[in-house]
Amino acid sequence: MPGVRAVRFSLPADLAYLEVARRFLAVLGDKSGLSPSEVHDIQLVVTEAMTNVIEHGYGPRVDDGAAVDLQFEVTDDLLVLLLCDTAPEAFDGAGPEVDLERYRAERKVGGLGLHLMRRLFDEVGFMRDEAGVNTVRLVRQVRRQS
Amino acid sequence: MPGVRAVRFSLPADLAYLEVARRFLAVLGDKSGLSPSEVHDIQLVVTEAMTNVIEHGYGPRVDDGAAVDLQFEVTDDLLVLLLCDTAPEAFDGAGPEVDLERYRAERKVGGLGLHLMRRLFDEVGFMRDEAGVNTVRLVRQVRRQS
Amino acid sequence: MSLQLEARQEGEVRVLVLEGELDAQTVGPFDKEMEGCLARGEVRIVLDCRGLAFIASAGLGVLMGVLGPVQQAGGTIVLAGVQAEVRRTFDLLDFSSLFPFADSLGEALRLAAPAGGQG
Amino acid sequence: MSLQLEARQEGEVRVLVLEGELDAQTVGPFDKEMEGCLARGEVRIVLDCRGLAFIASAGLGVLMGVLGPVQQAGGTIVLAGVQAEVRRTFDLLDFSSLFPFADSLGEALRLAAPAGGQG
Ligand SMILES: Nc1ncnc2c1ncn2[C@@H]1O[C@H](COP(=O)(O)OP(=O)(O)O)[C@@H](O)[C@H]1O
Ligand SMILES: Nc1ncnc2c1ncn2[C@@H]1O[C@H](COP(=O)(O)OP(=O)(O)O)[C@@H](O)[C@H]1O
Repeated sequence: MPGVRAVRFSLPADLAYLEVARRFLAVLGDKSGLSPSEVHDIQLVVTEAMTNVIEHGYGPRVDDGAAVDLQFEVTDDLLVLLLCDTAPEAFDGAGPEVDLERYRAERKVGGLGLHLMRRLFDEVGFMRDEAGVNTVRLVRQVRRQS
Repeated sequence: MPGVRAVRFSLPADLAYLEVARRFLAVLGDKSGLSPSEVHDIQLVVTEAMTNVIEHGYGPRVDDGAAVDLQFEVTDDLLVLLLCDTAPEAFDGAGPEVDLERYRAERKVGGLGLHLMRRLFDEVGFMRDEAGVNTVRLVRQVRRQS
Repeated sequence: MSLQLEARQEGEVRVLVLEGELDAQTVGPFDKEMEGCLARGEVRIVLDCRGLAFIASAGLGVLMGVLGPVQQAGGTIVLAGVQAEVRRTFDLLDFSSLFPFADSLGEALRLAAPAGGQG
Repeated sequence: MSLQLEARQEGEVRVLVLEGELDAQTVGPFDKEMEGCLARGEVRIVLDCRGLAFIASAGLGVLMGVLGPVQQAGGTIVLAGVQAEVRRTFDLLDFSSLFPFADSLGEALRLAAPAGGQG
Protein backbone atom coordinates (compact mmCIF):
# COMPACT_ATOMS: atom_id res chain seq x y z
CA MET A 1 0.00 0.00 0.00
CA PRO A 2 1.30 3.45 -0.81
CA GLY A 3 2.71 5.62 1.92
CA VAL A 4 3.82 9.20 1.78
CA ARG A 5 7.29 10.16 2.87
CA ALA A 6 7.34 13.43 4.75
CA VAL A 7 5.93 16.26 2.69
CA ARG A 8 6.16 19.77 4.11
CA PHE A 9 4.43 22.93 3.09
CA SER A 10 4.50 26.46 4.35
CA LEU A 11 1.52 28.77 4.01
CA PRO A 12 1.03 32.42 4.98
CA ALA A 13 -0.52 32.76 8.45
CA ASP A 14 -3.75 33.97 6.92
CA LEU A 15 -7.20 32.39 7.11
CA ALA A 16 -7.46 32.78 3.33
CA TYR A 17 -5.03 29.85 3.08
CA LEU A 18 -7.14 27.37 5.08
CA GLU A 19 -8.65 26.27 1.80
CA VAL A 20 -5.22 25.78 0.22
CA ALA A 21 -4.21 23.62 3.18
CA ARG A 22 -7.30 21.45 2.68
CA ARG A 23 -6.64 21.08 -1.06
CA PHE A 24 -3.01 20.10 -0.42
CA LEU A 25 -4.10 17.57 2.20
CA ALA A 26 -6.58 16.08 -0.26
CA VAL A 27 -3.74 15.55 -2.74
CA LEU A 28 -1.54 13.92 -0.12
CA GLY A 29 -4.34 11.80 1.30
CA ASP A 30 -5.20 10.60 -2.16
CA LYS A 31 -1.58 9.76 -2.88
CA SER A 32 -1.38 7.84 0.40
CA GLY A 33 -4.44 5.78 -0.44
CA LEU A 34 -6.49 7.22 2.41
CA SER A 35 -10.27 7.06 2.20
CA PRO A 36 -12.25 10.24 1.51
CA SER A 37 -13.61 10.19 5.06
CA GLU A 38 -10.10 9.95 6.49
CA VAL A 39 -9.06 12.85 4.26
CA HIS A 40 -12.01 14.83 5.60
CA ASP A 41 -10.97 14.22 9.21
CA ILE A 42 -7.45 15.41 8.43
CA GLN A 43 -8.78 18.50 6.69
CA LEU A 44 -11.03 19.26 9.62
CA VAL A 45 -8.35 18.89 12.26
CA VAL A 46 -5.78 20.90 10.31
CA THR A 47 -8.36 23.61 9.64
CA GLU A 48 -9.01 23.84 13.40
CA ALA A 49 -5.34 23.82 14.39
CA MET A 50 -4.34 26.32 11.71
CA THR A 51 -7.25 28.61 12.59
CA ASN A 52 -6.11 28.60 16.21
CA VAL A 53 -2.51 29.38 15.30
CA ILE A 54 -3.65 32.33 13.19
CA GLU A 55 -6.37 33.66 15.51
CA HIS A 56 -4.89 32.94 18.93
CA GLY A 57 -1.17 32.34 18.31
CA TYR A 58 -0.29 35.14 15.91
CA GLY A 59 -3.39 37.21 16.60
CA PRO A 60 -4.57 40.28 14.71
CA ARG A 61 -1.21 42.04 14.65
CA VAL A 62 0.48 39.27 12.70
CA ASP A 63 3.24 40.49 10.38
CA ASP A 64 3.19 39.83 6.67
CA GLY A 65 5.86 37.17 6.59
CA ALA A 66 4.32 34.99 9.29
CA ALA A 67 3.78 31.42 8.21
CA VAL A 68 2.28 28.14 9.29
CA ASP A 69 4.38 25.10 8.38
CA LEU A 70 2.72 21.76 7.93
CA GLN A 71 4.26 18.34 7.71
CA PHE A 72 2.31 15.31 6.53
CA GLU A 73 3.66 11.80 6.82
CA VAL A 74 2.04 8.41 6.42
CA THR A 75 3.94 5.27 7.30
CA ASP A 76 2.47 1.79 7.18
CA ASP A 77 -0.14 2.38 9.79
CA LEU A 78 0.51 5.79 11.31
CA LEU A 79 -0.46 9.26 10.16
CA VAL A 80 1.62 12.04 11.68
CA LEU A 81 0.76 15.71 11.18
CA LEU A 82 2.94 18.54 12.47
CA LEU A 83 1.95 22.21 12.48
CA CYS A 84 4.69 24.66 13.33
CA ASP A 85 4.58 28.40 13.83
CA THR A 86 6.65 31.11 15.43
CA ALA A 87 3.83 32.94 17.16
CA PRO A 88 4.92 34.74 20.34
CA GLU A 89 2.12 33.14 22.35
CA ALA A 90 2.91 29.73 23.80
CA PHE A 91 0.02 27.31 24.22
CA ASP A 92 0.01 24.05 26.13
CA GLY A 93 -3.36 22.72 25.01
CA ALA A 94 -4.93 23.19 28.43
CA GLY A 95 -8.45 24.49 28.55
CA PRO A 96 -11.90 23.58 29.79
CA GLU A 97 -13.69 20.72 28.10
CA VAL A 98 -16.42 21.85 25.75
CA ASP A 99 -19.80 22.09 27.47
CA LEU A 100 -22.73 21.44 25.19
CA GLU A 101 -25.22 22.98 27.62
CA ARG A 102 -23.22 26.20 27.84
CA TYR A 103 -23.12 26.19 24.09
CA ARG A 104 -26.86 26.28 23.93
CA ALA A 105 -27.22 28.94 26.58
CA GLU A 106 -24.41 31.32 25.61
CA ARG A 107 -23.42 32.41 22.15
CA LYS A 108 -20.22 31.45 20.33
CA VAL A 109 -18.11 30.31 23.23
CA GLY A 110 -14.95 28.50 22.13
CA GLY A 111 -13.53 25.08 22.66
CA LEU A 112 -14.98 23.25 19.67
CA GLY A 113 -11.69 23.16 17.77
CA LEU A 114 -9.65 21.45 20.46
CA HIS A 115 -12.53 19.11 21.13
CA LEU A 116 -12.57 18.02 17.47
CA MET A 117 -8.81 17.57 17.40
CA ARG A 118 -8.89 15.34 20.50
CA ARG A 119 -11.93 13.47 19.29
CA LEU A 120 -10.33 12.62 15.94
CA PHE A 121 -6.68 12.00 16.79
CA ASP A 122 -5.09 9.57 19.22
CA GLU A 123 -2.35 12.00 20.13
CA VAL A 124 -2.66 15.81 20.25
CA GLY A 125 0.49 17.39 21.63
CA PHE A 126 1.56 21.01 21.99
CA MET A 127 5.24 21.95 22.35
CA ARG A 128 7.43 25.03 22.19
CA ASP A 129 11.18 24.77 21.70
CA GLU A 130 13.95 27.15 22.82
CA ALA A 131 14.01 28.78 19.40
CA GLY A 132 10.39 29.86 19.87
CA VAL A 133 8.90 27.38 17.44
CA ASN A 134 5.49 26.09 18.49
CA THR A 135 4.53 22.64 17.29
CA VAL A 136 1.19 20.90 17.32
CA ARG A 137 1.66 17.18 16.82
CA LEU A 138 -1.30 15.09 15.72
CA VAL A 139 -1.04 11.32 15.38
CA ARG A 140 -3.52 8.63 14.55
CA GLN A 141 -3.80 5.13 13.12
CA VAL A 142 -4.34 5.08 9.39
CA ARG A 143 -7.70 3.91 8.10
CA ARG A 144 -7.29 3.06 4.46
CA GLN A 145 -9.57 2.71 1.53
CA SER A 146 -10.78 -0.89 1.36
CA MET B 1 -7.09 40.48 -8.51
CA PRO B 2 -5.89 37.80 -6.13
CA GLY B 3 -2.20 37.18 -5.67
CA VAL B 4 -0.47 34.48 -3.73
CA ARG B 5 2.06 35.33 -1.09
CA ALA B 6 5.02 33.00 -1.09
CA VAL B 7 3.95 29.40 -0.58
CA ARG B 8 6.66 26.80 -0.18
CA PHE B 9 6.52 23.06 -0.31
CA SER B 10 9.06 20.34 0.05
CA LEU B 11 8.69 16.99 -1.70
CA PRO B 12 10.83 13.86 -1.63
CA ALA B 13 13.34 13.81 -4.50
CA ASP B 14 11.42 11.02 -6.16
CA LEU B 15 9.72 11.01 -9.57
CA ALA B 16 6.61 9.60 -7.88
CA TYR B 17 6.05 13.10 -6.48
CA LEU B 18 5.96 14.90 -9.84
CA GLU B 19 2.22 14.40 -9.82
CA VAL B 20 1.90 15.85 -6.31
CA ALA B 21 3.84 18.92 -7.43
CA ARG B 22 1.43 19.41 -10.34
CA ARG B 23 -1.62 19.03 -8.11
CA PHE B 24 -0.21 21.55 -5.62
CA LEU B 25 0.56 23.98 -8.43
CA ALA B 26 -2.99 23.63 -9.72
CA VAL B 27 -4.31 24.63 -6.30
CA LEU B 28 -2.01 27.63 -6.12
CA GLY B 29 -2.67 28.71 -9.69
CA ASP B 30 -6.37 28.51 -9.08
CA LYS B 31 -6.05 30.55 -5.90
CA SER B 32 -4.02 33.16 -7.80
CA GLY B 33 -6.65 33.47 -10.50
CA LEU B 34 -4.38 32.08 -13.20
CA SER B 35 -5.93 30.61 -16.33
CA PRO B 36 -5.90 26.83 -16.85
CA SER B 37 -3.43 27.23 -19.69
CA GLU B 38 -1.09 29.25 -17.49
CA VAL B 39 -1.39 26.58 -14.81
CA HIS B 40 -0.48 23.97 -17.39
CA ASP B 41 2.66 25.86 -18.41
CA ILE B 42 3.73 26.08 -14.79
CA GLN B 43 3.08 22.39 -14.26
CA LEU B 44 5.06 21.53 -17.37
CA VAL B 45 8.06 23.64 -16.46
CA VAL B 46 8.16 22.45 -12.86
CA THR B 47 7.81 18.85 -14.01
CA GLU B 48 10.83 19.35 -16.29
CA ALA B 49 12.95 21.13 -13.68
CA MET B 50 12.09 18.68 -10.92
CA THR B 51 12.74 15.69 -13.19
CA ASN B 52 16.17 17.10 -13.97
CA VAL B 53 17.01 17.67 -10.32
CA ILE B 54 16.05 14.09 -9.51
CA GLU B 55 17.59 12.39 -12.54
CA HIS B 56 20.69 14.51 -13.12
CA GLY B 57 21.22 16.42 -9.87
CA TYR B 58 20.67 13.73 -7.26
CA GLY B 59 21.03 10.81 -9.67
CA PRO B 60 20.29 7.16 -8.96
CA ARG B 61 22.14 6.99 -5.65
CA VAL B 62 19.96 9.62 -4.01
CA ASP B 63 19.48 9.10 -0.29
CA ASP B 64 16.08 8.71 1.29
CA GLY B 65 15.85 12.12 2.88
CA ALA B 66 16.69 14.08 -0.28
CA ALA B 67 14.11 16.70 -1.12
CA VAL B 68 13.13 19.21 -3.74
CA ASP B 69 11.85 22.50 -2.32
CA LEU B 70 9.50 24.62 -4.37
CA GLN B 71 8.44 28.19 -3.85
CA PHE B 72 5.52 29.72 -5.71
CA GLU B 73 4.79 33.43 -5.62
CA VAL B 74 2.49 35.61 -7.66
CA THR B 75 2.62 39.36 -7.31
CA ASP B 76 0.57 41.78 -9.38
CA ASP B 77 2.10 40.83 -12.67
CA LEU B 78 4.98 38.52 -11.96
CA LEU B 79 5.12 34.80 -11.34
CA VAL B 80 8.26 33.60 -9.60
CA LEU B 81 9.06 29.92 -9.13
CA LEU B 82 12.07 28.68 -7.19
CA LEU B 83 13.24 25.07 -7.08
CA CYS B 84 15.93 24.29 -4.55
CA ASP B 85 17.86 21.11 -3.92
CA THR B 86 21.06 20.00 -2.23
CA ALA B 87 22.26 17.67 -4.96
CA PRO B 88 26.08 17.37 -5.10
CA GLU B 89 26.12 18.11 -8.83
CA ALA B 90 26.21 21.80 -9.75
CA PHE B 91 24.55 22.81 -13.01
CA ASP B 92 24.79 26.14 -14.76
CA GLY B 93 22.12 25.62 -17.40
CA ALA B 94 24.64 25.41 -20.23
CA GLY B 95 24.02 22.86 -22.92
CA PRO B 96 23.48 22.52 -26.63
CA GLU B 97 20.23 23.84 -28.08
CA VAL B 98 17.75 21.13 -28.95
CA ASP B 99 18.12 19.93 -32.54
CA LEU B 100 14.91 18.65 -34.07
CA GLU B 101 16.72 16.92 -36.91
CA ARG B 102 18.93 15.02 -34.50
CA TYR B 103 15.82 14.11 -32.60
CA ARG B 104 14.42 12.40 -35.64
CA ALA B 105 17.62 10.62 -36.55
CA GLU B 106 18.77 9.50 -33.11
CA ARG B 107 16.66 8.08 -30.33
CA LYS B 108 15.86 9.80 -27.06
CA VAL B 109 18.56 12.42 -26.97
CA GLY B 110 18.02 15.02 -24.26
CA GLY B 111 17.55 18.73 -24.18
CA LEU B 112 13.76 18.97 -24.44
CA GLY B 113 13.27 19.93 -20.80
CA LEU B 114 15.56 22.96 -20.82
CA HIS B 115 14.12 23.98 -24.17
CA LEU B 116 10.61 23.99 -22.73
CA MET B 117 11.68 25.92 -19.66
CA ARG B 118 13.35 28.63 -21.79
CA ARG B 119 10.49 28.70 -24.24
CA LEU B 120 7.88 29.25 -21.52
CA PHE B 121 9.63 31.51 -19.01
CA ASP B 122 11.24 34.90 -19.47
CA GLU B 123 13.96 34.14 -16.97
CA VAL B 124 15.51 30.73 -16.31
CA GLY B 125 18.42 31.00 -13.91
CA PHE B 126 20.61 28.39 -12.26
CA MET B 127 22.57 29.20 -9.09
CA ARG B 128 24.48 27.37 -6.40
CA ASP B 129 25.30 29.02 -3.06
CA GLU B 130 28.19 28.39 -0.67
CA ALA B 131 26.02 26.10 1.45
CA GLY B 132 25.58 23.79 -1.54
CA VAL B 133 21.99 24.72 -2.26
CA ASN B 134 21.14 24.69 -5.97
CA THR B 135 18.36 26.99 -7.09
CA VAL B 136 16.50 27.13 -10.37
CA ARG B 137 14.72 30.45 -10.67
CA LEU B 138 11.89 30.78 -13.18
CA VAL B 139 10.15 34.09 -13.79
CA ARG B 140 7.48 35.21 -16.19
CA GLN B 141 4.73 37.78 -16.62
CA VAL B 142 1.40 36.66 -15.30
CA ARG B 143 -1.35 35.95 -17.83
CA ARG B 144 -4.61 35.94 -15.95
CA GLN B 145 -8.03 34.54 -16.57
CA SER B 146 -10.03 37.14 -18.48
CA MET C 1 -15.10 30.90 -4.51
CA SER C 2 -14.86 29.22 -1.04
CA LEU C 3 -18.41 30.09 0.13
CA GLN C 4 -21.37 31.27 -1.92
CA LEU C 5 -24.37 32.47 0.06
CA GLU C 6 -27.86 33.10 -1.28
CA ALA C 7 -31.00 33.99 0.66
CA ARG C 8 -34.62 33.87 -0.42
CA GLN C 9 -38.08 33.76 1.13
CA GLU C 10 -40.41 30.80 0.63
CA GLY C 11 -43.73 31.69 2.28
CA GLU C 12 -42.93 32.10 5.96
CA VAL C 13 -39.60 30.35 5.66
CA ARG C 14 -36.22 31.96 5.11
CA VAL C 15 -34.03 29.78 2.92
CA LEU C 16 -30.25 30.21 2.96
CA VAL C 17 -28.36 28.37 0.26
CA LEU C 18 -24.77 27.52 1.26
CA GLU C 19 -22.33 26.44 -1.41
CA GLY C 20 -18.67 25.72 -0.86
CA GLU C 21 -16.77 25.50 2.39
CA LEU C 22 -17.57 27.11 5.71
CA ASP C 23 -14.56 27.92 7.87
CA ALA C 24 -13.15 30.83 9.90
CA GLN C 25 -12.27 32.63 6.66
CA THR C 26 -15.67 32.33 5.03
CA VAL C 27 -17.97 32.37 8.06
CA GLY C 28 -18.43 36.16 8.21
CA PRO C 29 -21.26 36.60 5.67
CA PHE C 30 -23.07 33.55 7.05
CA ASP C 31 -22.85 34.93 10.60
CA LYS C 32 -24.17 38.29 9.43
CA GLU C 33 -27.02 36.68 7.53
CA MET C 34 -28.07 34.58 10.52
CA GLU C 35 -27.89 37.54 12.88
CA GLY C 36 -29.94 39.52 10.37
CA CYS C 37 -32.63 36.84 10.31
CA LEU C 38 -32.77 36.89 14.08
CA ALA C 39 -32.94 40.70 14.21
CA ARG C 40 -35.79 40.76 11.69
CA GLY C 41 -37.66 37.99 13.47
CA GLU C 42 -37.22 35.60 10.53
CA VAL C 43 -36.83 32.57 12.76
CA ARG C 44 -38.16 29.84 10.49
CA ILE C 45 -34.94 29.03 8.71
CA VAL C 46 -33.92 26.37 6.24
CA LEU C 47 -30.25 25.97 5.41
CA ASP C 48 -29.93 24.39 1.99
CA CYS C 49 -26.65 22.52 2.54
CA ARG C 50 -26.66 20.38 -0.59
CA GLY C 51 -23.69 22.31 -1.96
CA LEU C 52 -21.87 22.61 1.34
CA ALA C 53 -18.78 20.40 1.17
CA PHE C 54 -17.10 21.25 4.45
CA ILE C 55 -17.88 22.85 7.79
CA ALA C 56 -15.39 23.79 10.49
CA SER C 57 -16.14 24.64 14.11
CA ALA C 58 -16.35 28.31 13.15
CA GLY C 59 -19.50 27.52 11.19
CA LEU C 60 -20.95 25.38 13.96
CA GLY C 61 -20.23 28.14 16.44
CA VAL C 62 -22.46 30.52 14.49
CA LEU C 63 -25.23 27.92 14.33
CA MET C 64 -25.01 27.19 18.03
CA GLY C 65 -24.96 30.88 18.77
CA VAL C 66 -28.27 31.57 17.07
CA LEU C 67 -30.06 28.31 17.85
CA GLY C 68 -31.14 29.28 21.37
CA PRO C 69 -32.61 32.70 20.46
CA VAL C 70 -34.26 31.25 17.35
CA GLN C 71 -35.96 28.55 19.39
CA GLN C 72 -36.95 31.01 22.13
CA ALA C 73 -38.66 33.07 19.42
CA GLY C 74 -40.65 29.99 18.39
CA GLY C 75 -38.51 29.31 15.33
CA THR C 76 -36.37 26.49 14.02
CA ILE C 77 -33.26 25.88 11.94
CA VAL C 78 -33.70 22.95 9.55
CA LEU C 79 -30.73 21.54 7.64
CA ALA C 80 -31.50 20.26 4.16
CA GLY C 81 -29.44 17.83 2.09
CA VAL C 82 -26.42 17.75 4.38
CA GLN C 83 -23.50 15.85 2.86
CA ALA C 84 -21.93 12.97 4.77
CA GLU C 85 -18.77 14.86 5.71
CA VAL C 86 -20.61 17.88 7.04
CA ARG C 87 -22.92 15.58 8.98
CA ARG C 88 -19.89 13.86 10.44
CA THR C 89 -18.71 17.13 11.98
CA PHE C 90 -22.10 17.62 13.64
CA ASP C 91 -21.94 14.03 14.89
CA LEU C 92 -18.40 14.41 16.25
CA LEU C 93 -19.60 17.30 18.40
CA ASP C 94 -22.84 15.56 19.40
CA PHE C 95 -24.79 18.42 17.84
CA SER C 96 -26.85 16.31 15.47
CA SER C 97 -29.73 15.86 17.91
CA LEU C 98 -30.14 19.64 18.15
CA PHE C 99 -31.19 20.18 14.54
CA PRO C 100 -33.81 18.62 12.30
CA PHE C 101 -32.08 17.15 9.24
CA ALA C 102 -34.12 16.79 6.06
CA ASP C 103 -33.02 14.81 3.02
CA SER C 104 -34.75 17.10 0.56
CA LEU C 105 -35.43 20.81 0.40
CA GLY C 106 -39.17 20.08 0.18
CA GLU C 107 -39.12 18.09 3.39
CA ALA C 108 -37.08 20.85 5.06
CA LEU C 109 -39.63 23.49 4.03
CA ARG C 110 -42.46 21.38 5.46
CA LEU C 111 -40.55 20.94 8.72
CA ALA C 112 -39.84 24.66 8.99
CA ALA C 113 -43.31 25.94 8.05
CA PRO C 114 -45.70 26.97 10.87
CA ALA C 115 -47.83 23.84 10.52
CA GLY C 116 -44.75 21.65 10.33
CA GLY C 117 -42.09 20.44 12.71
CA GLN C 118 -42.68 23.17 15.26
CA GLY C 119 -46.41 22.27 15.08
CA MET D 1 -3.41 6.07 -10.98
CA SER D 2 -1.13 8.51 -12.88
CA LEU D 3 -1.07 6.60 -16.20
CA GLN D 4 -3.33 3.82 -17.38
CA LEU D 5 -2.24 2.03 -20.55
CA GLU D 6 -4.33 -0.32 -22.66
CA ALA D 7 -3.46 -1.91 -25.98
CA ARG D 8 -5.69 -3.58 -28.54
CA GLN D 9 -5.65 -4.56 -32.20
CA GLU D 10 -8.13 -3.05 -34.68
CA GLY D 11 -7.55 -4.78 -38.01
CA GLU D 12 -4.02 -3.88 -39.00
CA VAL D 13 -3.80 -1.04 -36.54
CA ARG D 14 -2.39 -1.19 -33.02
CA VAL D 15 -4.36 1.07 -30.69
CA LEU D 16 -2.81 2.28 -27.43
CA VAL D 17 -5.16 4.01 -25.03
CA LEU D 18 -3.42 6.48 -22.73
CA GLU D 19 -5.24 7.77 -19.68
CA GLY D 20 -3.76 10.05 -17.07
CA GLU D 21 -0.46 11.86 -17.11
CA LEU D 22 2.71 10.96 -18.94
CA ASP D 23 5.93 12.06 -17.24
CA ALA D 24 9.32 10.64 -16.28
CA GLN D 25 7.65 8.59 -13.53
CA THR D 26 4.96 7.02 -15.68
CA VAL D 27 6.70 6.81 -19.05
CA GLY D 28 8.24 3.33 -18.52
CA PRO D 29 5.30 1.13 -19.57
CA PHE D 30 4.54 3.40 -22.53
CA ASP D 31 8.17 3.20 -23.69
CA LYS D 32 8.12 -0.59 -23.36
CA GLU D 33 4.85 -0.85 -25.26
CA MET D 34 6.13 1.30 -28.14
CA GLU D 35 9.40 -0.62 -28.35
CA GLY D 36 7.37 -3.84 -28.33
CA CYS D 37 5.27 -2.63 -31.26
CA LEU D 38 8.40 -1.77 -33.18
CA ALA D 39 10.02 -5.13 -32.40
CA ARG D 40 6.92 -7.01 -33.54
CA GLY D 41 6.60 -4.93 -36.69
CA GLU D 42 3.31 -3.41 -35.54
CA VAL D 43 4.08 -0.04 -37.04
CA ARG D 44 0.58 1.24 -37.81
CA ILE D 45 -0.12 2.81 -34.43
CA VAL D 46 -2.94 4.95 -33.09
CA LEU D 47 -2.48 6.60 -29.72
CA ASP D 48 -5.90 7.26 -28.21
CA CYS D 49 -5.06 10.40 -26.23
CA ARG D 50 -8.58 11.47 -25.27
CA GLY D 51 -7.88 10.67 -21.63
CA LEU D 52 -4.33 12.00 -21.60
CA ALA D 53 -4.31 15.16 -19.51
CA PHE D 54 -0.60 15.95 -19.47
CA ILE D 55 2.59 15.09 -21.30
CA ALA D 56 6.12 16.00 -20.25
CA SER D 57 9.25 15.87 -22.39
CA ALA D 58 9.89 12.33 -21.17
CA GLY D 59 6.80 11.22 -23.09
CA LEU D 60 7.73 13.18 -26.18
CA GLY D 61 11.23 11.69 -26.04
CA VAL D 62 9.77 8.21 -26.38
CA LEU D 63 7.58 9.27 -29.30
CA MET D 64 10.47 10.95 -31.09
CA GLY D 65 12.65 7.93 -30.44
CA VAL D 66 10.31 5.51 -32.21
CA LEU D 67 8.99 7.80 -34.93
CA GLY D 68 11.95 7.40 -37.30
CA PRO D 69 12.09 3.59 -37.20
CA VAL D 70 8.29 3.37 -37.45
CA GLN D 71 8.29 5.53 -40.57
CA GLN D 72 11.25 3.65 -42.06
CA ALA D 73 9.23 0.45 -41.66
CA GLY D 74 6.38 2.05 -43.63
CA GLY D 75 4.30 2.77 -40.56
CA THR D 76 2.78 5.79 -38.87
CA ILE D 77 1.89 7.09 -35.41
CA VAL D 78 -1.49 8.87 -35.38
CA LEU D 79 -2.61 10.85 -32.34
CA ALA D 80 -6.35 10.78 -31.64
CA GLY D 81 -8.36 13.23 -29.54
CA VAL D 82 -5.39 15.12 -28.15
CA GLN D 83 -6.42 17.63 -25.45
CA ALA D 84 -5.44 21.26 -25.80
CA GLU D 85 -2.76 21.17 -23.12
CA VAL D 86 -1.05 18.11 -24.52
CA ARG D 87 -1.18 19.65 -27.99
CA ARG D 88 0.40 22.78 -26.58
CA THR D 89 3.46 20.80 -25.48
CA PHE D 90 3.86 19.40 -29.00
CA ASP D 91 3.49 22.92 -30.40
CA LEU D 92 6.04 24.39 -27.99
CA LEU D 93 8.61 21.93 -29.28
CA ASP D 94 7.60 22.35 -32.93
CA PHE D 95 6.78 18.65 -33.07
CA SER D 96 3.19 19.03 -34.20
CA SER D 97 4.02 18.84 -37.90
CA LEU D 98 5.64 15.44 -37.40
CA PHE D 99 2.45 13.60 -36.41
CA PRO D 100 -0.99 13.30 -37.95
CA PHE D 101 -3.55 14.54 -35.38
CA ALA D 102 -7.10 13.19 -35.65
CA ASP D 103 -10.08 14.60 -33.79
CA SER D 104 -11.81 11.26 -33.45
CA LEU D 105 -10.66 7.70 -33.00
CA GLY D 106 -12.48 6.74 -36.21
CA GLU D 107 -10.57 9.29 -38.22
CA ALA D 108 -7.32 8.15 -36.60
CA LEU D 109 -8.00 4.53 -37.55
CA ARG D 110 -8.67 5.56 -41.16
CA LEU D 111 -5.44 7.55 -41.26
CA ALA D 112 -3.42 4.66 -39.81
CA ALA D 113 -4.91 1.87 -41.94
CA PRO D 114 -2.99 0.70 -45.04
CA ALA D 115 -5.36 2.45 -47.46
CA GLY D 116 -5.29 5.61 -45.35
CA GLY D 117 -2.81 8.36 -44.59
CA GLN D 118 0.20 6.30 -45.58
CA GLY D 119 -1.43 5.56 -48.93
N1 LIG E 1 -2.33 27.98 18.90
C1 LIG E 1 -2.86 28.59 19.98
N2 LIG E 1 -2.23 29.62 20.55
C2 LIG E 1 -2.75 30.21 21.64
N3 LIG E 1 -3.93 29.88 22.20
C3 LIG E 1 -4.63 28.86 21.67
C4 LIG E 1 -4.13 28.16 20.53
N4 LIG E 1 -5.03 27.20 20.22
C5 LIG E 1 -6.03 27.30 21.11
N5 LIG E 1 -5.81 28.29 22.00
C6 LIG E 1 -6.68 28.66 23.13
O1 LIG E 1 -7.58 27.60 23.39
C7 LIG E 1 -8.94 28.04 23.27
C8 LIG E 1 -9.82 26.95 22.72
O2 LIG E 1 -9.53 26.75 21.34
P1 LIG E 1 -10.59 26.07 20.39
O3 LIG E 1 -11.05 24.82 21.03
O4 LIG E 1 -10.02 25.87 19.05
O5 LIG E 1 -11.82 27.08 20.34
P2 LIG E 1 -11.88 28.57 19.76
O6 LIG E 1 -10.69 28.76 18.89
O7 LIG E 1 -13.15 28.60 19.00
O8 LIG E 1 -11.88 29.46 20.95
C9 LIG E 1 -8.88 29.29 22.42
O9 LIG E 1 -9.95 30.15 22.67
C10 LIG E 1 -7.54 29.88 22.83
O10 LIG E 1 -7.66 30.62 24.01
N1 LIG F 1 19.53 19.91 -12.25
C1 LIG F 1 20.49 19.44 -13.07
N2 LIG F 1 21.63 18.97 -12.54
C2 LIG F 1 22.60 18.48 -13.34
N3 LIG F 1 22.51 18.43 -14.69
C3 LIG F 1 21.39 18.89 -15.28
C4 LIG F 1 20.33 19.42 -14.50
N4 LIG F 1 19.37 19.83 -15.34
C5 LIG F 1 19.79 19.55 -16.58
N5 LIG F 1 21.01 18.98 -16.56
C6 LIG F 1 21.82 18.57 -17.76
O1 LIG F 1 21.27 19.19 -18.90
C7 LIG F 1 20.88 18.22 -19.88
C8 LIG F 1 19.63 18.67 -20.62
O2 LIG F 1 18.50 18.63 -19.76
P1 LIG F 1 17.05 18.53 -20.38
O3 LIG F 1 16.92 19.59 -21.38
O4 LIG F 1 16.04 18.59 -19.30
O5 LIG F 1 16.99 17.13 -21.12
P2 LIG F 1 17.09 15.65 -20.51
O6 LIG F 1 16.88 15.74 -19.05
O7 LIG F 1 16.03 14.89 -21.22
O8 LIG F 1 18.46 15.17 -20.84
C9 LIG F 1 20.69 16.94 -19.10
O9 LIG F 1 20.87 15.80 -19.88
C10 LIG F 1 21.76 17.08 -18.00
O10 LIG F 1 23.01 16.68 -18.48
